[in-house]
Amino acid sequence: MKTSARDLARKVQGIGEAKTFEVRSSELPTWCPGCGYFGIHHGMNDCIRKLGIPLHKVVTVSGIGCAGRYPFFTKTYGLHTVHGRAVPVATGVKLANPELTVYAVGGDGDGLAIGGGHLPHVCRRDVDINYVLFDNSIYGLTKGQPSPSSPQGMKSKASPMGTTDKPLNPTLLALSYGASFVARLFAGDKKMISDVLLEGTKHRGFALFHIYSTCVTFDKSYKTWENLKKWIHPLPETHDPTDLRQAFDRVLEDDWSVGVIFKREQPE
Amino acid sequence: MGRVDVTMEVCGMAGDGTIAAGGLLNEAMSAGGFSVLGFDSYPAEIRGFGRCVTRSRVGTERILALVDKTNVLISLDDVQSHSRVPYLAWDAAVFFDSNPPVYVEEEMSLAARVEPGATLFAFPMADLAAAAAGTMRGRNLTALGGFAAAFSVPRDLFIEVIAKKFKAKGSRVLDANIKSFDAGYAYGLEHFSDRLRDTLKPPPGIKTGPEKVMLSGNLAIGRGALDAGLKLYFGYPITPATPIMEYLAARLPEKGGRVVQMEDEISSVGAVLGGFYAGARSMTATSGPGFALMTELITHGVMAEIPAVILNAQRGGPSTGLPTKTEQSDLHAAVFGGPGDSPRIVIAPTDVEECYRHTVMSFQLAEKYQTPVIVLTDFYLDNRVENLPMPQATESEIADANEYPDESVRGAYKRYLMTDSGISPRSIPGTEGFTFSATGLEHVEKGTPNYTEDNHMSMTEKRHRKIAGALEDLPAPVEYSRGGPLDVGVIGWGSTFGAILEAVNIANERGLNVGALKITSIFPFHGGVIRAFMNRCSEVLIPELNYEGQLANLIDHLHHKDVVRLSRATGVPISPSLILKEIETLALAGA
Amino acid sequence: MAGDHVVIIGNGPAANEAAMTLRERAPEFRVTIVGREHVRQYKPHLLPALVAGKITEEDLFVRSIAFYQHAGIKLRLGQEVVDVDFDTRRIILAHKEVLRFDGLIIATGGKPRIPEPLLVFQDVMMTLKTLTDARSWIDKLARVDCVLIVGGDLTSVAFAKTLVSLGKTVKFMVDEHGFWPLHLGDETRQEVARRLASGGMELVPCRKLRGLARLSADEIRVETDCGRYTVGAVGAFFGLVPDVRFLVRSGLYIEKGVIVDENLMTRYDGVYAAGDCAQVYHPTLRDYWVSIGYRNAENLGRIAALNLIGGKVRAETAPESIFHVDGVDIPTSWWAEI
Amino acid sequence: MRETSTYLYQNMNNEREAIRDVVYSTDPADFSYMAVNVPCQAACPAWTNVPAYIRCLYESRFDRSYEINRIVNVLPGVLGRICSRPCEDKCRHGERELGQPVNICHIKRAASDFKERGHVYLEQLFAPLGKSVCVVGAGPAGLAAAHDLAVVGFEVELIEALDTPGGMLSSGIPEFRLPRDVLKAEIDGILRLGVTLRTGVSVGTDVSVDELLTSHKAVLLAAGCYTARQLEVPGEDLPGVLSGLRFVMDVNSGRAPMLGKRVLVLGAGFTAFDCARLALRLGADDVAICIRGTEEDLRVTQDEIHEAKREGVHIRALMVSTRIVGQNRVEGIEFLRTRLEGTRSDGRRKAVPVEGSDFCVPTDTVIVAVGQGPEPIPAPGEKDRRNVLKGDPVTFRTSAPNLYVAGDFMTGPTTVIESIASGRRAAERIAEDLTGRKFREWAVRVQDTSVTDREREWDFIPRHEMPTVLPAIERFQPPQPEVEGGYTPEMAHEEAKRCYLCYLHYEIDIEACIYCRYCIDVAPRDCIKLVKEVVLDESGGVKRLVETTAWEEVNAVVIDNERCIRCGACLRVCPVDCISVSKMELVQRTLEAGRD
Repeated sequence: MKTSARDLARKVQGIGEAKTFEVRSSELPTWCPGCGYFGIHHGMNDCIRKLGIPLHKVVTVSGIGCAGRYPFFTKTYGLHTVHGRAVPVATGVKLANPELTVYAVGGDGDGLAIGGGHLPHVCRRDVDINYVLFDNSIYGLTKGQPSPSSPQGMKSKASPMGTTDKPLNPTLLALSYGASFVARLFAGDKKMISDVLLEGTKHRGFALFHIYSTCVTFDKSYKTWENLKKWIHPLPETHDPTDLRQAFDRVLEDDWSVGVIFKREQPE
Repeated sequence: MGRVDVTMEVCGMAGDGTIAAGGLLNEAMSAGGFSVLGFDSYPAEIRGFGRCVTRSRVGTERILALVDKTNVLISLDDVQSHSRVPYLAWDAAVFFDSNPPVYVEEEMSLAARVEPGATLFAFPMADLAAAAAGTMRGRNLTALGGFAAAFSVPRDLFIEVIAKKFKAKGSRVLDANIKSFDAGYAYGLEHFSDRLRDTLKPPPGIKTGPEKVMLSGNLAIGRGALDAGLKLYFGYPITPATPIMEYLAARLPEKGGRVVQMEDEISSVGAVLGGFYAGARSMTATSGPGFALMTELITHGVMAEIPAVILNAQRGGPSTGLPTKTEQSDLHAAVFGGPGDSPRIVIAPTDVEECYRHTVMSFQLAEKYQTPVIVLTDFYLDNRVENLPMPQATESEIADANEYPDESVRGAYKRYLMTDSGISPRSIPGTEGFTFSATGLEHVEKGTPNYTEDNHMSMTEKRHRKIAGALEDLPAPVEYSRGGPLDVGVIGWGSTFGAILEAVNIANERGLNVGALKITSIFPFHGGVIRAFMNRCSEVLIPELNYEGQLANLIDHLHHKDVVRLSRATGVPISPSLILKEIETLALAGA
Repeated sequence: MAGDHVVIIGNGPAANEAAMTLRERAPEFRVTIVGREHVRQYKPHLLPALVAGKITEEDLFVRSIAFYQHAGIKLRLGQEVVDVDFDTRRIILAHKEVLRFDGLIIATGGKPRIPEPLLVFQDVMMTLKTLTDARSWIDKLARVDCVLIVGGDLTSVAFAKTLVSLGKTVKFMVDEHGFWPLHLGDETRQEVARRLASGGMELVPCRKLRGLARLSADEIRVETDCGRYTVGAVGAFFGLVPDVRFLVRSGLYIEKGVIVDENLMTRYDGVYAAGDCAQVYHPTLRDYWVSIGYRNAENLGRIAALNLIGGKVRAETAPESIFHVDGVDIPTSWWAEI
Repeated sequence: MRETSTYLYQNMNNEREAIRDVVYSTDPADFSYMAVNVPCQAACPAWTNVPAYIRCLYESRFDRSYEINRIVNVLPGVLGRICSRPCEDKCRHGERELGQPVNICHIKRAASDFKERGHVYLEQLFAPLGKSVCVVGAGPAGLAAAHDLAVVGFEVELIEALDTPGGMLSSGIPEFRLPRDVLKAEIDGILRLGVTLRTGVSVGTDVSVDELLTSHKAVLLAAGCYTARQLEVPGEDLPGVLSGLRFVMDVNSGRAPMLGKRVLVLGAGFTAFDCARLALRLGADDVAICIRGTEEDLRVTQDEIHEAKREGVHIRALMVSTRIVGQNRVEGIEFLRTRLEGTRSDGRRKAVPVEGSDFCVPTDTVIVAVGQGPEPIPAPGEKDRRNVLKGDPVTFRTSAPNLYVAGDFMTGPTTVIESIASGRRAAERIAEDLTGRKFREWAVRVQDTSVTDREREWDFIPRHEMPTVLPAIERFQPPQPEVEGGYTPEMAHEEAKRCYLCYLHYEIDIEACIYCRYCIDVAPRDCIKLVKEVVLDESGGVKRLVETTAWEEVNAVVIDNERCIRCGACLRVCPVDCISVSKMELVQRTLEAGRD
């Protein structure tokens, strides 16, 4: 018995009083039980709560796919737009009212396939939006097709002989597009998501959060929970996020380190 | 023992294995020698949320449409099954789990809602599965086992089907599933002997054995494309068209073709045009939102006179709409979508057999009339399964229909030569002496850009003349009636026509004089034939699954008075009984 | 009775008569019948005629399904009550449903009694109480010619005659528990035996059944204290015992049946028992007795319903229903444990 | 108070294995947790660690399983046969929708049956104290007390009035239920500790309590209950009316009386059933047990009722005897019908006579087994109105110094397991009073494990019924065999699989949980809840989990240990490994290093 009944009661009461889940809407998330997106959902809610800004000053723009359902599950403003267009739509929202804190949310299909064309331009413009890319390397809502971040050789109903295309690396793309804030995270570690997201949100300019997650229903071989927990490790302490070259070296040789990869210096 | 006509339903929450169970049920009934029509409706969510219902109608005669009344309900989630109880026939058989995880109050209990005429078959599905195979995941098969025992369906009908479906998943999964099924079957034999049902006993003389094959609309389309010598498939995942890409991904490579999952729908149709331009039969399949993205390139195909085959599996719209519900609301977009006067060929199959036929036909139409051909299906057709003899395509149906330029013009070849039929002989890149540039700009016969008034006028006429000429190769409307004047004429297209024909047959059996007209060529359409039919009807009724009455808008001018529209935007197929009610009111009003 | 939901457990004569009475006298109540069998109410005493092929199953039924729907009685067939919580007034059904009630009438009737020493042979013996039993008899009789009837209660004599009329050889063994619950004096037993023999049945003189062994699907070896036989089927007819096992330890007072006062009320107010499952104290017998017979059950069902809605009707206990065995009068309506 | 220490543990291949970071807790919250979550152990008067001994038997470690029983119950083989099994009524596997309870008692017997032939009893002996204690009565209570006193170092003199030790076990219970060799072996297991046994010595007549008090540091009176309670109805002294206990003792000692054809037994406990079943074995033709209430009020196990009926015993209910009639010997009993009316103070149901319902039942023999009471022994100290020494239920002291009472002698007739528990606790108090030191202490041992030890399909294994001698008639031919044949090793192993191992505790770490509800998705019942608040009881344990269906009110996903059947499904699927399992056992810890 790790937590005694008294600790349990105290913790549960603490969560209630601290309004830990104040950001969460009354809609029960429709993701499959066990989905990694629940971890991201927690991390983001926690970050938004810590921001301390009123929820009606936050807008979440989302694309199509499992990740696209995100706005329904938080009490902020939401805009569930068409497939792949979360980032351009979010740009419109931010420019219309810069006071708003704008999150763009989408999956790896939404962001790297149909929406892949928009990433370079939002980086170039350095629009102050926070783009959270849920990367589980599969199309979940259409039941298991490979996505641009699926590994070569991945077998699925749409690629019975294994995929032939090489996967994209969104973190590397963002660095090469000149994004001013790039972080990589893991859906199973809701605490790091909350902290890094907070830092990124406060960063003025475009911030990309590439979050590794898993699809419990359709991906039984690649990004399973077991594998992710084995592969993912924090960035070494020595990593200096302000040094772009070091960021490139880190990302080129190590796919699975998580934390703030790059952060352009900003005058206070 | 005469006709067998039983409608069965499996209902559960997403992730309970409802669709898989429905599929196995259809396969087993087909192997049992019955005609089968099955249709799954499921939520957009994947697991642990939303209602899944698979409906199958099984009979000794060919099944035209699903009916309202349900004779067998297999519930894998009682809360989701509540809404299915009103559709139960008075003497229905209801199967449900007698040991759910939690106790249920009266208001939430399925057994409390069922009428006394129905017979309950409550048994511990999850426990039996867990006891037999160590996990309750196989409880949907345990449910099928109980059903098979209660209706005395031979066990090995199901075992063969289960073996076929799970063979690829390895012996451990296959073995667990067979054990789960047998647990239910054994329980049924032992406990249901006091209330066995014989409504599924095949009458003597029925041909059993699998010479029929189960095909869904999607599989028929994939098969049609394969048989027609498809070389390149470019696609992007979108419900409900994805299964076509998945079918071809497994089979096209063996025939020397390739399936490429592109990054979006624009790149997909672009690649199709590039493919056809360079002489390879190419195709893409999508749904409403994807089709909208393809519009510009489709009109480019019209202007540049490049063949293309685009299948649009319509779903509830507009925009993201109802991804897993059915609708016929893209007709306007298919016929008129895109800038400029851009005529193109639009055809719409009405059942699984025609899904195959129209897919095969679309390649020759595209090549002969050098135009994008849009095949309109919808969710109720793509996901419907019917068992029928495997359709075949003859040599002539798949031969290359492109008109190649004559040797005499080598070196002085005009790609867009003005001809009476409007069809200009088309050379394929790589042929010496026939180089040309196709373009989306208005152009003269040689293909070079030209915007003078006369040229635009004559080129536009050429393109319209060409498409109008396609009418002779397009399937003419088919009439189902006793001929002569009719009280009511029901005109329909796409997946709704099955229900129309069932309603018309029943109306005629009840002594009314009613006829049905099936339209499969949506554009260009056979105005003369339709007008003649309309004039013989005192009332014309057009039921379709869209709110604006899009087919009616296309053809109502052919009738000397207003047509009656039955326009439904419900996301579920129109039932024969609804059409029948409308026919009877019209017929009586007329009389 | 506070609230308006009356639940009746059971679907026999007592249950249905109670439901009809409630419908007439208290239209504002919601009435639900919960029956374990999958078919609507039928007359069990016509089952021998069904086995004899004289009538069809349809003739057995008392009312149509539509009758209940028009009368606004919720009929729930094929659903079994497994427990009743009288503190929170909730019924637990076999498929884990909780059904709240305000008024409750327990009318589950009787089930075939197998004396404890013979329980071990239960699956070799056949009984005749439900339609399912009748169907299995019809199925069995198509394959066997010789039947042993053990025990001897109300239905056994009628059934034995049916078997004879079907041309079957019938051995009749009046077991030590014969004509239970009655205690037959020896001369009445001889008189009955003589009458049975004259009806074409062979009376087996033995008193104790030692063993039953199944040789094949349709062949059973019988061992008694005075000989050994091989028969096609063995019919167990030891009378009925109230079908109230699910109520044991529920708080109700249960001996053989549910013990009720003279108004058929159990120890909980608003909870009544009627028909073959109820046990009422009989002053002249100085014992608790169970009424037997279709009309008694109907009568008690009505009384229970009337009392539930405020009546104070006494269930008279005059043992008037007599059981005739070929002219020998055997008062059946009281209960005497031998 | 929670204190971490290492615990020496005999593992699968019987080597000593040290396991670090084991926590011993005496926190009331942990005790209240155990009382609710291991219901079988809580229901057992001796607090037998049921899941542990069933798990050992599953691993075919019969010796270890036997020893776990023996720690708290010095006669495992005996109790495996005749215990009243309060544990099985509370077994979680017996909850309504989960099926039948585990046959805990039959497994206990299997452990005893299949332990090694030359099994060496494990004892943690303490240094001799050089003090002697006298225990009067070698029944279950006396034997247990004698054993424990010897273990902690006292010289023990055990005095028994009858010629063989065992008390009710040897004289009161028939051999077809309890073979004597099993009893003797286990009594020898006690005597070998140096307990000096003197039989045939009746305290109060052959030797006085005062003499014993002078020659010993303390005297414990555990003489049980041998004076049969009377019916107090006219005609009770007629020939042919036998006292139940006397009848059974006579049969056991070979002096069985002659019985008539018809026998009526009055009484509702084990003695009444023993009398009825013995009567059948002595040739009676028609035996019936008459009780005031109904079958529900019988104070015996369901198996006992079933076996008795199977042998032909009739049970006649709702009747109370008013008079025994007969000229020069008994010819019948006059009864009044009774009516059930509410419950008495002790929780039993009240049956009141119905006026004018008198009737007579002819019979040849009457056996009265309506309970026994303790026989007054002349001794110092305050006595109750029936002249029996009064004992304090907690300290077992009487008003006389160094004089203690225990077992049925103190409380009146209870079950065998209650007597053993009472004897143990008395020995503990005596040891503490005489040495001022506590030798053992109850604690909750908490040990983290990653093992779930169970498969889900085991929960559907049907309960194994005890094989008995059939047909029943063969039980009557001498030499009357033991009716229960005992499990085979395979049956015991299969039945042991059915145990949910409720000492396993599953919990979710809220901080790491991502509320993905995967555990709820695979849960076999409503054992994992979406919780708004956790309500504690006074001891600090969980009283109630306040559930909520509104998603925004969900503060935590909590495992409801009371509903959890320890199937381990949640632990296997949890994506973030935030579900942990630990073994929580209610054990007795020795406070001082004992000698091996």
